[in-house]
Amino acid sequence: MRSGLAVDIAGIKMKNPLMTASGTFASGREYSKLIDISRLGAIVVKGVTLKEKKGNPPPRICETPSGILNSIGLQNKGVNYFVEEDLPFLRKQKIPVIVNVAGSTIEEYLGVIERINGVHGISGIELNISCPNVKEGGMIFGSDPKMAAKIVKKAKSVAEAPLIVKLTPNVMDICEVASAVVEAGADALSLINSVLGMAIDVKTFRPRLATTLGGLSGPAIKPIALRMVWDVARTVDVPIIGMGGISCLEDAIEFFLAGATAVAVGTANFINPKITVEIIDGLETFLEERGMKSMDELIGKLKV
Amino acid sequence: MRSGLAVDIAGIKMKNPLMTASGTFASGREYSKLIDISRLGAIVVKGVTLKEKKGNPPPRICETPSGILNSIGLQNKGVNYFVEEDLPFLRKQKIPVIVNVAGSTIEEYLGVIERINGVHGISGIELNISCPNVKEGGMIFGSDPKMAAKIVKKAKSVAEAPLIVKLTPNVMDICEVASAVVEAGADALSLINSVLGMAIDVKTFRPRLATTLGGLSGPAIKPIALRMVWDVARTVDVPIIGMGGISCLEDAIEFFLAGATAVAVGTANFINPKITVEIIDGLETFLEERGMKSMDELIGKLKV
Amino acid sequence: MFEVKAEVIASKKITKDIYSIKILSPEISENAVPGQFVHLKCGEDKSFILRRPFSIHRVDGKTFELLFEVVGKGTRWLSEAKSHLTLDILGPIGRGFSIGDNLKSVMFVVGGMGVAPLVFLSDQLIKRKVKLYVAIGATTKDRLLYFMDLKRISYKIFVSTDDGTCGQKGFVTDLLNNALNTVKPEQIYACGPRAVLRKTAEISKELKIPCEVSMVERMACGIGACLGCACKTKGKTNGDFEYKRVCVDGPVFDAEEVVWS
Amino acid sequence: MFEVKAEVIASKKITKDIYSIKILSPEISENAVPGQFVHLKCGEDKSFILRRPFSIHRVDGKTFELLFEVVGKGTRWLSEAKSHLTLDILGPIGRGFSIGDNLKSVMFVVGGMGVAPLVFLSDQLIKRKVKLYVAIGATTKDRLLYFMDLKRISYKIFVSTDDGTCGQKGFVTDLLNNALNTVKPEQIYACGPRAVLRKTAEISKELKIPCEVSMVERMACGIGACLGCACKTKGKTNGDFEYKRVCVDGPVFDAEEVVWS
Ligand SMILES: Cc1cc2nc3c(=O)[nH]c(=O)nc-3n(C[C@H](O)[C@H](O)[C@H](O)COP(=O)(O)OP(=O)(O)OC[C@H]3O[C@@H](n4cnc5c(N)ncnc54)[C@H](O)[C@@H]3O)c2cc1C
Ligand SMILES: Cc1cc2nc3c(=O)[nH]c(=O)nc-3n(C[C@H](O)[C@H](O)[C@H](O)COP(=O)(O)OP(=O)(O)OC[C@H]3O[C@@H](n4cnc5c(N)ncnc54)[C@H](O)[C@@H]3O)c2cc1C
Ligand SMILES: Cc1cc2nc3c(=O)[nH]c(=O)nc-3n(C[C@H](O)[C@H](O)[C@H](O)COP(=O)(O)O)c2cc1C
Ligand SMILES: Cc1cc2nc3c(=O)[nH]c(=O)nc-3n(C[C@H](O)[C@H](O)[C@H](O)COP(=O)(O)O)c2cc1C
Ligand code: FES
Ligand code: FES
Repeated sequence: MRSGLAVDIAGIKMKNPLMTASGTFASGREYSKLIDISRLGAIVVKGVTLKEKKGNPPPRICETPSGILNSIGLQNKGVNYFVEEDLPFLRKQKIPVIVNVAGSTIEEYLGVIERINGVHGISGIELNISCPNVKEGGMIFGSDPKMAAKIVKKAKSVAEAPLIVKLTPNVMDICEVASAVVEAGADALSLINSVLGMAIDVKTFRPRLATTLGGLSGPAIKPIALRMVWDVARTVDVPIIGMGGISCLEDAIEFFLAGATAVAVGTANFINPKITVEIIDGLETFLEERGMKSMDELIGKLKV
Repeated sequence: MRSGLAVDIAGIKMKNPLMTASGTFASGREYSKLIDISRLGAIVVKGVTLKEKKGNPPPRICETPSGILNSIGLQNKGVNYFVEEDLPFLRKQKIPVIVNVAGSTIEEYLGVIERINGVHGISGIELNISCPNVKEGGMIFGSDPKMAAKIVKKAKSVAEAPLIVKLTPNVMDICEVASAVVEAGADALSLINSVLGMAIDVKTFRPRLATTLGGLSGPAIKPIALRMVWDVARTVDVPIIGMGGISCLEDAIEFFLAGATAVAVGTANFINPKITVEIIDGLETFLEERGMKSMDELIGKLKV
Repeated sequence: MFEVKAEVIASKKITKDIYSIKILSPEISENAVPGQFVHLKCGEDKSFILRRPFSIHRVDGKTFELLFEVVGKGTRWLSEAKSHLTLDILGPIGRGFSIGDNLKSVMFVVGGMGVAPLVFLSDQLIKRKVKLYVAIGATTKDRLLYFMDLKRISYKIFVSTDDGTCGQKGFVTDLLNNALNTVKPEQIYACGPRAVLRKTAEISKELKIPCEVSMVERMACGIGACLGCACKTKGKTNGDFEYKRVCVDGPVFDAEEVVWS
Repeated sequence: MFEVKAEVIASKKITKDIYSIKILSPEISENAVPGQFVHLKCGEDKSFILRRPFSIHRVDGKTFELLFEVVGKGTRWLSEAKSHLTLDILGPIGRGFSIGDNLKSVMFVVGGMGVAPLVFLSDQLIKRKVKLYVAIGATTKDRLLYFMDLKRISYKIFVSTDDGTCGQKGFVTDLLNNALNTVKPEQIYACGPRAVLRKTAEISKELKIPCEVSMVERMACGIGACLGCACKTKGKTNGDFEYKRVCVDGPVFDAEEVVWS
């Protein structure tokens, strides 16, 4: 791998800018049967809470035009299980591991952060204040700039690893939230989480998801995500991890041009498990063909 | 046509609930070469402003996964031209004509309304406080509940025809805006206008639209639109015109189940010019097969 | 589990809307056990459509078969797949049926398309000389798939159709109680709509016959990563529950483990 | 304008990435004039993809031809269209080239794929015995489409390629000034990339030769309703401008009408 692909997200050194989007890659074990996950720039694990969370009733998935709706509801076995059972496997991959931290109260978020503080093999924290699929916490925290700033400030005062804050698109002005959380201490931002959506089965007259509402992801939301990355990148001075609908090399490049320092692939993994490594290979060729020596020649280089 | 399809939107009597989405059907003349537009439940014309508006530079259109971005920018020849040149043709169709009213100041909106007050052949006004493609007015008015209420109140005090207010999805809580405008006198709501989005040409490193940002429409946004219709329908008591990505009978039925009294087809007209009449025919069969006697047996009948 | 590009060897229309397709893949065929499934990319290269899960219906050397019903765009596309087309397939996936070492007699409870994985299972049971009883139901006579084959290999077969065009009129579970008065299988395997599985679970619990059910749920990743395919199961302590993954913790579950409510 | 379901009669690969396709449609063929286009649904029934515009390349009785380059998913799909496939087409659309009644001599300025509508136009001009000059350019020799045909029917032909593999090295507009020193057409018709049209417009204005250009813009509806395909044109008063619709106000515009900046 050429060093030309290397990027740095708030001190997290990545050999390339390709990451996995939280919740779409679990803790990597499943995908490691199909790809060499040590080739990834970094892995972002499924949202982790202080205690086990059971998640929402099924059906939790439905397909929509160029997208999917999900309502997983942060099902996970809690932070202790993650540290004891999942992390040892991840450590062996020798790539940065970023923990997506979720909760329904500020205390819960802080509890998770405290538990992972100083734990070997964790390179960063992604503060998930944007999950649309839980009744408490999640998106509620991320929609209001003041609330978002408050939780970020506290998280920052506790966290030992770099703090990435994950933003929700379900707001009027994402820049306002972005500015507030950067002001409050966020070292980096990742965006976007899924967009609130819904689908109905016209045969049964029932919602297609048991929770009625769910989070829309996949190529359908790419134009929305790209717009937000572009807007936020011109507003704040911290690195941005761009995501939302990336499913091929060209999509990833769009996000770099708009100002993302790294990108994460989510839903597209479900269709093509090899997509992350294919994009890494493609990106290397892309830079080479254009004589570009580093990602800096691509990031934010949209011509307007 | 069976009367079973008939609906009433704030006194506007429609023989069926199929309408055209503003800006996608001009004033009907072009499509009348391909379909019998007198079969439509109602026609909503392109946004009309007080004076001529030139619109945005090209390119104004680009395709995205299951959607398109547009940045027309409300190009139109002004309300006088509309009344004198377009309306005579529309009157002959003997279907309700709804005028989409736009402007960059409150005075401009009111000016358009005053000009069309009492004009024969206009059945309703759709107040466009949600256009994402103009620098002034448009979405700005529709994003803030207070501002939205203010303009609706004034419009209502002037308007002689029923007042439909068209909402933007680019807000955190569309119900808040919906409640505010209904409180202020809106007789009906239509939603959603297009979603702010962006796309980049990775060959040229340039935005695909000359304006950089544009409005996303088409099937990609259907889950978002449906969620908003469902939320708003349970919040306010006025009829709702649902739109956003409708491209087949099943899509339309989803919106009815979610609580829309009528639906509008936009982007899908570009691909299949006959889609509106095909949905009308399909809907008739759908009701018949299920022994449903009126649209009331469908509207809002989602089972949760 | 493998990701393979595998060639379609043959494809056949069985009856209205029901097709079978034969695929060449040594990796999948030689590693599959009955009850497992494959996760298959439907549609042309660039179209964005989730993979679709299909039970492995039959295995023959380096090839395997799927049996499927056209219910939507994915299955429609698959029904048009011609010989030589290359498919992108993940598989074999999941926990299959468990076959006890000294198993002597079993009963299949089959609802509609549920027959698909049970044909593969029957092939293995017959090899082991396990005595097979079958209770099979479908909406109508034409949808009683593999009826003659199952009749031939089974010791006794019980039939129902919703419309009474063949066997008893009603659901397959309606005749299950009666059937289990006359025959005494050591194990039940059920596959079909949820209502059939649920009722079968009840009956087998009452009669204390071990029962395995093959669950169906909407899937995204199909490999255990997304937690999309939740099946409510009993937790470790009484009254507690846990959502397990149909794709890798199942699709076959012990009927007692599933929380049916 | 009609919406027709029309059958593909033949399809042919011309050179790398360039195809022609022949379609049976009396409605379109019999009503088309040179410069008009069709708006064509690419992709399978349910896929959501905007129609794509293509110039009418040639008309023969009840059939017409398109000539196109594969540049993306729509044209890729069309390049794979086989005989007997039914296409969903809107057409003929737009304002074509105007041919003055007593026109004696004209010059084509052709850049790359711009040749497509000019072949149809040349057929009509030849019938009227108009003297034809051609200035044609392409990136390289292989992309000089219809070069031999144009050479045969034209009185004089001027050639350029970007890489110098045929004719003068450079752009077609580089040789236009020289060409217009030697020949004096009454009318110029230009079709090709915007830069070619723009430069041709400049030169023809200088030389006071009437010039028509065929504009290209992204289209959605293709029938004049969406205002997506804006072309900046001179307004009624000095300094003013107006966005006209390429689909129905064009695609052919008087070069003087267009605001090129
Ligand atoms: C483990 C497993 C094994 C399966 N084995 C078979 C098999 O052997 N043969 C067979 O015909 N089918 C099988 N199915 C169901 C099959 O996956 C669906 O019929 C298929 O995914 C439908 O795809 P589609 O694009 O045609 O339909 P879609 O357009 O996606 O949906 C059409 C309708 O089909 C139903 N449906 C779609 N997907 C599923 C799903 N994953 N689970 C339940 N219902 C669904 C829904 O009611 C939906 O409204 C299996 C499902 C699972 C989970
Ligand atoms: C009036 C008119 C007549 C045309 N006649 C012909 C013709 O005879 N032969 C021919 O080969 N092409 C013609 N074109 C261009 C043709 O429409 C596009 O090449 C085609 O739409 C591309 O579709 P796609 O899905 O393959 O590419 P896409 O995947 O949509 O785009 C690939 C690239 O092609 C370019 N492109 C796509 N659409 C257009 C467009 N509408 N205008 C300009 N550039 C575009 C862009 O650079 C884009 O990045 C014409 C265009 C117009 C407006
Ligand atoms: C099944 C699924 C589960 C997800 N779980 C999480 C999660 O636990 N935490 C989180 O921050 N985001 C979660 N997301 C959101 C994704 O990380 C990502 O932000 C979003 O899906 C947009 O990217 P995509 O379009 O590439 O999928 C989840 C998305 C999906 C589809
Ligand atoms: C080309 C185009 C022009 C539009 N112009 C207007 C407009 O003038 N006024 C308005 O209120 N909405 C306008 N819209 C928004 C549509 O009316 C509709 O709200 C939106 O496109 C979502 O519906 P759809 O997905 O069916 O297209 C326009 C949309 C498109 C695609
Ligand atoms: S489908 Fe993703 S975990 Fe089962
Ligand atoms: S493409 Fe719609 S007006 Fe020209």
